[in-house]
Amino acid sequence: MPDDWDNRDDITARRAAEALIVDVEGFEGPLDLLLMLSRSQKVDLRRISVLELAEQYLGFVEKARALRIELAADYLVMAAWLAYLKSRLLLPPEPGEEGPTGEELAAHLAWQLERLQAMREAAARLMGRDQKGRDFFVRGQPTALAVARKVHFEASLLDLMRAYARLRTRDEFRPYAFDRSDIYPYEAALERLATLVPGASDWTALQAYLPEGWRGVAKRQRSAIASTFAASLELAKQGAVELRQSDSFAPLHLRRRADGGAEGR
Amino acid sequence: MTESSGQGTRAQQPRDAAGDPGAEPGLFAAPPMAEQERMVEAILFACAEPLSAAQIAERLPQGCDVAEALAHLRSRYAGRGVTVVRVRDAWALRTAPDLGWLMQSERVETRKLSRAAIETLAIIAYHQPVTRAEIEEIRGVAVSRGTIDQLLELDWIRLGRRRMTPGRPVTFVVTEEFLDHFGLESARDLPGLKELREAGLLESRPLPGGLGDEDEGISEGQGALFED
Amino acid sequence: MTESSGQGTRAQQPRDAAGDPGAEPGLFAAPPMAEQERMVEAILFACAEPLSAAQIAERLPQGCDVAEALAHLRSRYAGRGVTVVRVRDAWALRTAPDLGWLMQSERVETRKLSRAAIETLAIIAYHQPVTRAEIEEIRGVAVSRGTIDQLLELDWIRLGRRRMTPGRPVTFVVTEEFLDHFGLESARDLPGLKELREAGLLESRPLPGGLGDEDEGISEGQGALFED
Repeated sequence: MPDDWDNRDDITARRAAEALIVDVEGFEGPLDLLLMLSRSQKVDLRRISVLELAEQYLGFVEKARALRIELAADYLVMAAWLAYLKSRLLLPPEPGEEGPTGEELAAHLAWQLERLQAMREAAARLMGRDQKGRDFFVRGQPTALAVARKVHFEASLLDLMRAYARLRTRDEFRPYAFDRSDIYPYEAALERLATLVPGASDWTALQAYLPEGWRGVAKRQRSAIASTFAASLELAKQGAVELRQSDSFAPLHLRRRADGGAEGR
Repeated sequence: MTESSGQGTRAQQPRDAAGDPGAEPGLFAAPPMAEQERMVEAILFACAEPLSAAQIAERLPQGCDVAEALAHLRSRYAGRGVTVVRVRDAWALRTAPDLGWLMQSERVETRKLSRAAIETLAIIAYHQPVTRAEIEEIRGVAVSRGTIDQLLELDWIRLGRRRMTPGRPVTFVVTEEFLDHFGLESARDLPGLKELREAGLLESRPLPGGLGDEDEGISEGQGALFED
Repeated sequence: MTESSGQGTRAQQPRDAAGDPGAEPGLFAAPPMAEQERMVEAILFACAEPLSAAQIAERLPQGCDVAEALAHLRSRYAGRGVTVVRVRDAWALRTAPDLGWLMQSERVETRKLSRAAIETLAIIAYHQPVTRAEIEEIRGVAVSRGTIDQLLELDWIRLGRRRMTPGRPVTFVVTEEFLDHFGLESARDLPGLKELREAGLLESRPLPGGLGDEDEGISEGQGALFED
């Protein structure tokens, strides 16, 4: 094909083709280029020779290669497709071959070019119409239609009363939160009890071991008893103390284990 | 387009001649009066400023009689929804003064009062006269100026007497309009807590999520602004 | 937004009567037609944007026949320097296009649109609703983001409904502003639309034997090229 191209005696066509190559940046993609090339056939797009067009395009790509002009990938994709199309157009179809004929593919390409051309013309006609701000005008001093926005606030007596009720009863419904200040931690109880145990040679009520400031106030005392009790169980398990309770719910007593926990229970 | 050629013609030739209408009268014959009137109409319509007769003439082909075209236009628009008015030495198209009300459209939007506003209003109603600090104490959050303003604007609250305490803070009371809106004879008719509870109004306690705090957050520092 | 509430106000009093002209005819009688026409004239004059009949009606006393008033107004302004134009279902006053050259100083210089933008606009107008992939297929080249952005910014195109095909691509359609700008009553009035349609140039024809023209989703970049 390149040879065909070079052998053409139509010098103007060659010049045009070279100009095309130089201008390749100016094309909006391969379809645009094809449309431009198709003009050289000087026929209605409906009667265009797609074969000839394909050859022109492929020649263009060859030429660009020879001139070491880099073409964007989509130009090459189109070239590959056109080469395929050309072979379909030139070679008789294999018997039993599936798919569209070369003519169908060619017709589609011609239709695409025609459509692109039609859209170009439509765009030109559109831009040639009278345009606002150029050919016709809106009122120069539009009185923005004033919109007095009046907001009517709605509130019923019920809303009012509910709001008040909500406010006044807020404290009754304080969400539950752990109040750390009234919690006597188990770790603290264990540490405290462990230090006191060596002196506890006699049975002493568990309550006696509660820390200062944790007696009297019910909430705090309960927490201190619970932690101290848990600590006493831990110490009993370690064999450091013995526990005694005379009856259910009777006071719990504890003392140091005489043998220091050497023997099992 | 028409315009490029049109204006080209215009600018060049006729200006000089316009100054001297007697000269070469036939060469650049002015358009017919009906056309001149149309032109003046379009110019006045499109122009942002009122234009003097001279300014209009400048835009028209030469040989036009602006005064006559204006007179025609004026009578054509007489009594219409749009009229030709004279503004000092200039001319403009304006909507007829008697139709100004059409340009004002009032949109009434119904909106729910914000939670902050309704709570503030409730506190004022139940505790009036009440100071802003007291309202804040009861609500447990600052009361934004916007909230108070809104209630004042709605004419549901007004300023009461200043409290005779240090700083002489203003107090708020509810208005007649408030009583009227909420269908109350007096603020004393508002049910008390016990009655609210009995009426089951307190059971809706756990607030649906999200209902809270809409504008309470905004109420940051501008409390200070309000002190007057 | 505003309409509904606006209607609300108006609705209070007279709408009911309007629906049933027989009822209490004297109470809320609509103004005489000449007056209605004046009112519509004033409203259209005041507003730079096209107004729908409903928007006009909202501003008029109830019982007015906007359509009739508009018809009278249109014929009154026919051939004048200012005319009543229709944009879809809306109406506006515009200077007559043949007088554009008089308004050269009012001309708004618009940014020059690129060829890509103009073609893309035309494709959207003639093929709407159209996906980006379809635009790319027609132009044979990827649509740059700036092109679409520019058209959106001019308010000449907007997003249409998503196409119910895999990937649910967005579509583009032209706006009322586009129609107004190009002096079109509707997209059906686009020049040459009928001929293009008859020539089959507005249909989408898959490439014979092509693989899946369905996936518009993949057609990012030059994949769009002839992919179907």
